[in-house]
Amino acid sequence: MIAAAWQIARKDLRQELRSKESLNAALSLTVVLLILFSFAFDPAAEDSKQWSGGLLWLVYSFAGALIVNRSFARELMNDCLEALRASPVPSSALFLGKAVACFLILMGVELTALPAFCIFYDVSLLGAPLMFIATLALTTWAVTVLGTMFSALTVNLHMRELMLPVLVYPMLIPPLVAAIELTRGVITGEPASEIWFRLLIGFDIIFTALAVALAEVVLTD
Amino acid sequence: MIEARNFTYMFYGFAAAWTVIVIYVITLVSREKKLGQEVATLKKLIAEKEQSR
Amino acid sequence: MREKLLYGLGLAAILYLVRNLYVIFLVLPDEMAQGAIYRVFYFHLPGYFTAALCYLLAGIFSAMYLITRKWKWDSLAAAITEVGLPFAAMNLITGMIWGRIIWGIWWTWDPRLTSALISALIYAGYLMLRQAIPDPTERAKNSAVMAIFAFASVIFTYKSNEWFRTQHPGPVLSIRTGGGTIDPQMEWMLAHNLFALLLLAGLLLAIRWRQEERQREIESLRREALSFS
Amino acid sequence: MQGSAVMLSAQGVWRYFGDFPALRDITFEIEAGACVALLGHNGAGKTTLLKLLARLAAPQKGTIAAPPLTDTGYLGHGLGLYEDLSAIENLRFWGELHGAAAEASTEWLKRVELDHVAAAPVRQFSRGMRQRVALGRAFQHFPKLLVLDEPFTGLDERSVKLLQEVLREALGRGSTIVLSSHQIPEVMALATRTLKLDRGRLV
Repeated sequence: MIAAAWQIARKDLRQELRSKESLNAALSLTVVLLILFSFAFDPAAEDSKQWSGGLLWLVYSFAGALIVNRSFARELMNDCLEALRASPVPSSALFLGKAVACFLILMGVELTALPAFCIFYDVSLLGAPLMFIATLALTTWAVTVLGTMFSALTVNLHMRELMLPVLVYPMLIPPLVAAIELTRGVITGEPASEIWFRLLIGFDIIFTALAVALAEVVLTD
Repeated sequence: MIEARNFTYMFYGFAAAWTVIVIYVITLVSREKKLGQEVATLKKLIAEKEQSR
Repeated sequence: MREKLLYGLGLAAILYLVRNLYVIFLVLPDEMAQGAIYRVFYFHLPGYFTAALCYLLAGIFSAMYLITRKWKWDSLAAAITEVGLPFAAMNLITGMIWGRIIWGIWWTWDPRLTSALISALIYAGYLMLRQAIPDPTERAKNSAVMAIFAFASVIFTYKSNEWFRTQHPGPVLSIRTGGGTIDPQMEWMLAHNLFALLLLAGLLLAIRWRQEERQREIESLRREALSFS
Repeated sequence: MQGSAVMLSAQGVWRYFGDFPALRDITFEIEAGACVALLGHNGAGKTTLLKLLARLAAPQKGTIAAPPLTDTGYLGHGLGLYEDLSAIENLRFWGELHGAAAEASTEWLKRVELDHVAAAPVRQFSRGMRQRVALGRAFQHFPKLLVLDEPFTGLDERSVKLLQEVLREALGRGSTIVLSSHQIPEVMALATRTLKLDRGRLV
């Protein structure tokens, strides 16, 4: 099962690295939004350290929606999804493989855009780098596991690009709030309550379990 | 003074609660009509096709 | 028979609600601190409970669909989610009007308000998803999965907001924090109006459920018409 | 291969679209080594039935006994190829999922005379070339059961010949084939048996 999931993830990553369709889109969207937001919210303001973390997560969640959208959509051409369903790969492995690929792609985009954020908003994350990386990984997984699930649920819709964010963002509010609080803690140097970590871990565990359990249902007719 | 305002807003509150329900009932009724018409036309269409077979 | 039952139920719900209105306006006195405005509470709280019950049942019905794959569970889940939303709207709107007087603002990002709004958004999303899937089997299956995710995330949002609250105590409704201080007469009235709204919700559910079944019949007829060519 | 063992069977199978039965009370048995042609009008339920046989969907009533997915090759309407990956990468990916040996993919490309462009992305291939690669996706792991939905539709002449050849070989190895088609002559040259569907019923 893990081997099959890894084969799927590797295939998705290879496809993405060849075409770079969502990588390029997500990365440029991230940078554009960071610039745009700097007009709406003055990065030089006194209290910028209080809200810049929240802004970062807004931007990241937009990039995430772009990336998970492609996850199942890229199987549509030439009916690859049907061929995958007809293959012996268990649905849970197919789902996990795709989620892992999305996770790695989104992490790549986030890490690449991070220096731009630090420079534009005069922010240093070096105060608690491990804390930030942990927050980044846990939240990115929350976004990708739920996003990939809804990518599968909406794959046959005409308006899936619009539907996916509308359906997923409300459900992502708790982990994003946690990420914002934790990131603010890292930026201001006053560590946030560990309760937010527990929230993130709890969310990741519950929703990963739910998604893996329901993958079979979603992927067979 | 505050009493009068309270009273007006209380009225708004009840009006809003009832309006929501009334609007929903209206959408239900209009949908009921639409569905009935659609079933009728489809049944007619199928009967015609059945005959011409 | 079913028709008559529905009409009877409708009449009973209306009579009950009118009787409640009479008591609310003419029998019960004003609340001491809040004056007349507190009366929206008789719709605010029962509306919330009705919506919450609808959400809960929507989750259960959806799980039943996935287990049994019987159409009735799918149409029931769709119907009850939709019926729950007007009650959620009733809850939110009366709450906002009350907040305008007592707090002086229409909206505040109090955890309870926030999670009520998020839940309504999520379930509106569920209905949008249903509308967007043309194939009945896929629609039933995918929306059932979405309903289960929705329920999990509503519970999660609610729970995490409680954690959130322990950090930032926000303005919370006086009657609820009062615990046992609520007047028994008022509590009775709340229960009465809750029953009335539940009765109304049951009636709406029955109507909406039948419509959902009819919708499926239409889709099947369309398919049948296509199969002739 | 035991001669007349049952490879595939359906018992009172119903599949619905909403309330409308797309398949009605389908019962049949297919013995190992047979080549069954599934005939019928558009909308008669051929694709639905083939999907059930390839375990892409489950019947709402009745049972289907089919070999596990590792032993099944399914070719639907789509080619099932990734445009950004090369021919060999595509075949290797599908081969690994089905547990085929690595050599099977290279062998296949040689056989269809595409080994000189094995490393080129499928995006650059002509229609006929893609079809030849795609056949490899369904055949390279030597499945015991082949489920093919309109395999001859849209093929160029060369691919038609190739497909007939490969299907004969598969039958020679003892594989079982179920295929639907509009091209009656091509199919009847191979088929040992036919099943005809009319509005969801076997006739």
